[in-house]
Amino acid sequence: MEQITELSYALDTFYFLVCGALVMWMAAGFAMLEAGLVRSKNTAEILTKNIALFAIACIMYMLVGYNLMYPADTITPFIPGISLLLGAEHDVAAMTGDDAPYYSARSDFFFQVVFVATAMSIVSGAVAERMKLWSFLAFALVFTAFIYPIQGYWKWGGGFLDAAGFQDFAGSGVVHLCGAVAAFTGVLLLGARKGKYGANGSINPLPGANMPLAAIGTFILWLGWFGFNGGSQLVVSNFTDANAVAAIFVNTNMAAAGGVIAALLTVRQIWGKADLTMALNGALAGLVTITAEPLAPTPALATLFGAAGGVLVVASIITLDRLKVDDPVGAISVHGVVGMLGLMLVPLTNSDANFGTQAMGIAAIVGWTFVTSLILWGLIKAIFGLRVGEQEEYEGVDISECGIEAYPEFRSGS
Amino acid sequence: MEQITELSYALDTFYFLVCGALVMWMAAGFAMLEAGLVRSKNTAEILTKNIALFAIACIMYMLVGYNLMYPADTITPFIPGISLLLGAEHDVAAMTGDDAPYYSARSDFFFQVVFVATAMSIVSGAVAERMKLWSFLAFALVFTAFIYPIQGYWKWGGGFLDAAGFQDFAGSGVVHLCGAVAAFTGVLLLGARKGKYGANGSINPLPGANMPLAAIGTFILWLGWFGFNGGSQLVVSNFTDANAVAAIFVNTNMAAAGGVIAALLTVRQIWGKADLTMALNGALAGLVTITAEPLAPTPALATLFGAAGGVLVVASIITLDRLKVDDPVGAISVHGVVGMLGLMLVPLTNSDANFGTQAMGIAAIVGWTFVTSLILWGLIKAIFGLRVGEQEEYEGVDISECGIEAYPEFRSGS
Amino acid sequence: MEQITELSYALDTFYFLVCGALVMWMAAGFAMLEAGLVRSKNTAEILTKNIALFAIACIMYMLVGYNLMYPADTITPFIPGISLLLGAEHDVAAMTGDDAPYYSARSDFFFQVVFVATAMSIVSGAVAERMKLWSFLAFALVFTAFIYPIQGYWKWGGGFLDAAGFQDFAGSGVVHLCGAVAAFTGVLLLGARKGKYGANGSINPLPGANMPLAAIGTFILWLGWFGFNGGSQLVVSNFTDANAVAAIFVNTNMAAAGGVIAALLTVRQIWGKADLTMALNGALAGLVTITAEPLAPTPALATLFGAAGGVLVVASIITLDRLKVDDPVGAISVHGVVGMLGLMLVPLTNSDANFGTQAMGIAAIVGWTFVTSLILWGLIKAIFGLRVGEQEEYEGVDISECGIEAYPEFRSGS
Amino acid sequence: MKLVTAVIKPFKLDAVREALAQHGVNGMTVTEVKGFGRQKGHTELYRGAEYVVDFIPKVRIDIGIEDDVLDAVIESITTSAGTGKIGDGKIFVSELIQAVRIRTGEDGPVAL
Amino acid sequence: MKLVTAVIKPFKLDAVREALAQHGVNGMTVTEVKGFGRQKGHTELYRGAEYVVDFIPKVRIDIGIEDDVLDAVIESITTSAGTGKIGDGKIFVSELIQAVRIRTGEDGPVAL
Amino acid sequence: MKLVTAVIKPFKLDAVREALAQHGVNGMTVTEVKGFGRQKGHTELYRGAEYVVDFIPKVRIDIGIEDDVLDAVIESITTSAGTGKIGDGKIFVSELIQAVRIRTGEDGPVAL
Ligand SMILES: Nc1ncnc2c1ncn2[C@@H]1O[C@H](COP(=O)(O)OP(=O)(O)O)[C@@H](O)[C@H]1O
Ligand SMILES: Nc1ncnc2c1ncn2[C@@H]1O[C@H](COP(=O)(O)OP(=O)(O)O)[C@@H](O)[C@H]1O
Ligand SMILES: Nc1ncnc2c1ncn2[C@@H]1O[C@H](COP(=O)(O)OP(=O)(O)O)[C@@H](O)[C@H]1O
Repeated sequence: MEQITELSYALDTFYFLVCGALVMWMAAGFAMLEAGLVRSKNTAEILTKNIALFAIACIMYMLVGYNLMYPADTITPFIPGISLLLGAEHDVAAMTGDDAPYYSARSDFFFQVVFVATAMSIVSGAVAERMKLWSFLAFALVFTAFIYPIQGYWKWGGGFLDAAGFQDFAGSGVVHLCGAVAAFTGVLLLGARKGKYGANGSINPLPGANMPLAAIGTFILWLGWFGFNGGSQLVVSNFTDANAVAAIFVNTNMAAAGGVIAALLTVRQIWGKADLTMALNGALAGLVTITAEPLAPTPALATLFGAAGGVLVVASIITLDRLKVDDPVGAISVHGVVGMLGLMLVPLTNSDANFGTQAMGIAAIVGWTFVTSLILWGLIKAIFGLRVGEQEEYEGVDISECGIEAYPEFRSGS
Repeated sequence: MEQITELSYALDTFYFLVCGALVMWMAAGFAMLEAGLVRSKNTAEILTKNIALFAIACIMYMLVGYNLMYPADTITPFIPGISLLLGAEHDVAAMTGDDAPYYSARSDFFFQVVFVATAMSIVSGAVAERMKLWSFLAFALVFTAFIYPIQGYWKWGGGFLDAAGFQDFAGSGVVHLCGAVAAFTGVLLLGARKGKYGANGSINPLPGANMPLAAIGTFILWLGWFGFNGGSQLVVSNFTDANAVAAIFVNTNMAAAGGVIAALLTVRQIWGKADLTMALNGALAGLVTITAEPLAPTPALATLFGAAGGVLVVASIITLDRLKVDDPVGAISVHGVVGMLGLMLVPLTNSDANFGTQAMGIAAIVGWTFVTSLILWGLIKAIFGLRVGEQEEYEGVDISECGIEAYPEFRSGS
Repeated sequence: MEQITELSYALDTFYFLVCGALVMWMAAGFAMLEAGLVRSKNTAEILTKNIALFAIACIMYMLVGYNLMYPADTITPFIPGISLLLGAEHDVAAMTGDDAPYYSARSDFFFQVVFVATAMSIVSGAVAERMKLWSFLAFALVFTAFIYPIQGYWKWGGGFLDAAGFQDFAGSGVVHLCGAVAAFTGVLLLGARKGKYGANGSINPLPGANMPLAAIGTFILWLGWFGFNGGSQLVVSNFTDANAVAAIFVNTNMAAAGGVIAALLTVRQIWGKADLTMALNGALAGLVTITAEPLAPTPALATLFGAAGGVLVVASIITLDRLKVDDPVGAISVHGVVGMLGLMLVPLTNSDANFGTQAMGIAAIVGWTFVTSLILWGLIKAIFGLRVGEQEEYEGVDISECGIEAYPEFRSGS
Repeated sequence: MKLVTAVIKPFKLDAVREALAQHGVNGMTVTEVKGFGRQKGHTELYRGAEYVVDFIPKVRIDIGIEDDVLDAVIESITTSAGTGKIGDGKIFVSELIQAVRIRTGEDGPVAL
Repeated sequence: MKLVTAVIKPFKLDAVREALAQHGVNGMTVTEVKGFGRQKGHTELYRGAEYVVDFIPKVRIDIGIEDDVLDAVIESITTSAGTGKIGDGKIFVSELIQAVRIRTGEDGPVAL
Repeated sequence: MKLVTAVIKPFKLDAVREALAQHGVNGMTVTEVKGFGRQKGHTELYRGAEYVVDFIPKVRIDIGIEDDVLDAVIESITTSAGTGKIGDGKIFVSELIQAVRIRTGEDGPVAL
């Protein structure tokens, strides 16, 4: 093998690993964001959920999910073949010819596995403060092994959505929308937190306990997103791809910035104040918006797309709250509603995309995830129950599920 | 284009993006440091300022600042030409000849934009706990669009300071000193926090609410600084530059270490205790000191330079406090006073520098930033007011500006 | 020098620096983990210890430790030669021939120095909440200058353990076990925290004050570990090494995942609850386990190895607690007991290793570190004392050692 | 005047406040406390050691009232704070010999 | 002996402590509380929902004193804690039938 | 009935609770407070400025008891909370004119 080919292979592999590590770091971001936005009595449990779901996602995706999403054999464009465990690393013999792999197979797995963990992290926040820990982890098991990989196969594994021309660069649909729909179905079956909606129809805010945690969580996600979108170019080792990766970094950053400002101004317009949690959600909304197509827009356009996401997320959070869909961290709005926006914006800058196919892709992802998740949550509800007891909810799930308090010295009332 | 040239271009672009991402991460560091060093009643607001200023910096620098700092046309060595938005990425046709670009134009923007955000982050800490949120953001708008880029042009954009031989490798002056002077003028017009200085001339500490946040903020900044200084070499793809980048990483780290130890020992000498916040400021002071010239010193010398910064920062914080310049986080000392030290140390190891030119550079940066910032703060004060009302300050700006408490469950008194 | 060689050199240097920066980030992880697991009255002090030990480690290792560990001359395979400060960077003249260096000397120092800091960070947690700050730092001085480097020389510097065929890829022994033994001897001479063990033999939990900090600390360590293990391959710039680094990333991640799940299930089996701190220790245990050999196992095996670590760490923490070895953060179990497990698992997948030599390596590291640390702690005890006064311990070492409270507004009782 | 001190379950605070408002009680001072009583604490688990947390979060309300509303106030708290489950809390009453409004210096019932 | 309980604005604590020192009161116990009264709470905003926070941070001071300084103490608190604005707080006085210093077992006024 | 209010050093709480249990006292309400008294505060240091923190963390225990156990309770607290060092705290006793158990509405000594 030529030294230059090796070097190029090495650079792409290293780039992939660095990007993957950044995406892994997003797990910490979700954990902190959620820990900041729940009440202190539910904090240890949400942390436990976050680290456990990450571990489960890694194991299940290694066992079966990865092969399902990128199958060696496919049964139909809808149904991938199934096989267990990871295959071997590329052999040096394979390193010839035009379609020789240009990065390590293990680095590809690494990059992919942190994506499924991201999708699953979206779910934990929406069902926080009331769902049983072990029921949640049971869902995570099946979601990361089957539900996510199968729809992932449709697009990124070369299934029917890919064939149809559906465009989703880094996963506004495959990752974010899919996670959000799973979260939404969970919330539907679970109901709102006690005290969230008054008998008289009033909406009672249940403020999160720790804003600095929510803020650092958001900054972590923002940083990690460079890996998420930047790595999705898959190659960096030549002139064109290097430029593409750089453009993606810039656009990702600009969209987040646009989201922050738009969300802040929207809130200011309505209430005259600067709601920090909306600014944070605005950043994330900007990021989700651009994820569907972070390469084609100019930086100025990326800022505007992000801003659109920032406005939409505020509207969506308020609307869902009015509809009594109780999502303590806004995950359904940020990743679901805004994820759809991102997908529908693609045709504006990417001529390979069209609105019909984008809508079809959304329908497919939503349909599949909604139905399978609903069945799965339903089964878990029937067998183990989804929700902790009323008394446990009042006292906080930290004590009943984890037997530990997140801030044992500080809390006295609440 | 030759494959090796492409690969080299790709490596440099990737290196630039990784370094830029590390610098972006410094935004989280400033946010946490400041959130830890203010009182809890002002925490949500300082977080809002930090994320919003980052977003504003990105947008304004894209709109106008970047072109101002690195202008296509210059009017004089003092006045850059002006143009809007980002130019196109390098064309493949440009990739020939000796002065062919060796990394992506977008990656350059990305690396530069996080620097302006850093400069702006310096300001927020010094004016914390009493400045109006929207007035601050108005300042950020103009500072990141004009004030910072124009003096940046003087040095890094090839203006008169560069021509004069002023040396500032990674921005002790252009970034840190500039930010600190903007902060200083803000504090001058704003005055001290209520209760900070007693009627009888006493100095009352107003301890920050959360030391772990301050500590993680400092660790984040330390990490991010590898990108800040390491990326400022601009190239890594050959033997000499790779060695240079490695030397910069080592020196950056050693200077921070020297700063910590020197600050701790200084405090111990005076009070017999180990003031954590001074240790943290010592680390940052070490980093600021070495930023003006992180390449030339030996690691041992870098440690000593950092230590000098660590001693100076303690002296400066105490002195400014006595002078009733109320800077809750020590930003003026860390970035301003120590930034000047760093610049004046350059001639000791870099033979291209001399004390006179360094002093001239300092004078130019301080003069420009002082005057423009003073005018700008003054205008904002006249139009919107700079300071929240007395009652709002007592209750905390979280409630009046953000309508949210950072730790709604914990606080009862204070 | 050929351009391709330069590029390869640059890529390896950059990879080394990125990995080193990730390991540096582990310092923040230890600081947060420990700050979360101590009581709030001891939080500022543990943060001070963590940042100061990192600084001391950097300085002492630069002054003498690095040359001791990787000596130019060796006296015997047991005793390295001694010399001060860092040598020069590679000269371009040295860049020829088969054993030409393939990355920058400074990048090597950077990668190594963050390892000694990691070893030292292990100590601070175990002796937390009762050891005098300055006595601890005195230990750090000697440990990072001599104790760690000399045993490091035995393996990684080409000393007798290396010659004997002892296998320790990234330092389950050299780094983690060594740090844990130093911690263990400290705890032996220090005794348990007041109130930890009742007169009647009861074990009283002294819950850590801040679970989100412990969680983010763990996530930081998890992320940093990609650098720790991934960088230990030392090269990435060719097909084989790139694949190796990717495999290491995957295995490192899988082992952590296995550790989380195994620890959670073990705890659940015994108490029916999900002890968050055990899940966090499980992740770290998985990471320590795989560190001795992160390359050879398949991902599935890595998961199982991690799981073994996760079970062992729970058993070890409980056992040490019963033996009245009071380790507030579980450092001795995570890094010491599990470190030994990792070393003994190596022969299962690496045919170059055998159980006898692995056991000998463990004996050498434990013996050396135990004896030298015991003498050192003993000396410090005799001269300065190791433990704060009873009154100071009750009030918390934050006030007596640092004169500052970590959460000055929140604490009223405890 | 009487000082009524009620120790109640935290989530009942709003209900009590609203119930009292109907008796013209529009001032009160609330403290976060921990209670120990018949209601058993819960078991927590920390790093493999189980232990009982005896002290349960409660809220203490202090209310200065005029003598003639005492019975109504007690009745009202009992009703609004009660769940019928153990741990609902206690009401203690003591004599107030003086009450002063700081702002105006007024004293006696008018200060309440 | 009397037990004086004053609920004041938090930032007035030091002023009150200093004022009391002039009457020989050198001991007190302070509690962070929340008060509900005429002073209106503020509106907060959380994720698009506005709500009123009725309970305002206050500080409660408990002071055991000898009978003869009661008036001076009340006067002193009223003056030092007053801002003239709504929400300055209240002083409640009740009878103390016993006071004991734990360290020595002394009781009566000498224990204060 | 009497209301016994003891201000003690925080780490003595468990000892006091256990001592009281021997006198049939099985209920109490605990508050985290800060105390100011003869015991000197400590000096803290923040960013180069030293200052004295006068208020020392203490725990306040409120216990409603029957008249006849008063002496035993005082004795028991004094013994179990005492360290003999300055700052051990105080016990204050006042008259309780009424006590009600919210759950049942029972009043008088049986409600304690
Ligand atoms: N004798 C007492 N003195 C002071 N407070 C008490 C006393 N007994 C109980 N309490 C308070 O009342 C709360 C409820 O009491 P508990 O005995 O648990 O249930 P119940 O009120 O249903 O009898 C306790 O948590 C404690 O705060
Ligand atoms: N009846 C009462 N009983 C107990 N505390 C009261 C009562 N009324 C007021 N307070 C306390 O005094 C504080 C101030 O009272 P408020 O009515 O707001 O203003 P002002 O003292 O100016 O009349 C309240 O926040 C509350 O803590
Ligand atoms: N006059 C008082 N009124 C109310 N509380 C008091 C009074 N004097 C002391 N205290 C409380 O008792 C605690 C201990 O008192 P202090 O004078 O320090 O020591 P000692 O109890 O040994 O005399 C104080 O911290 C304070 O909480």
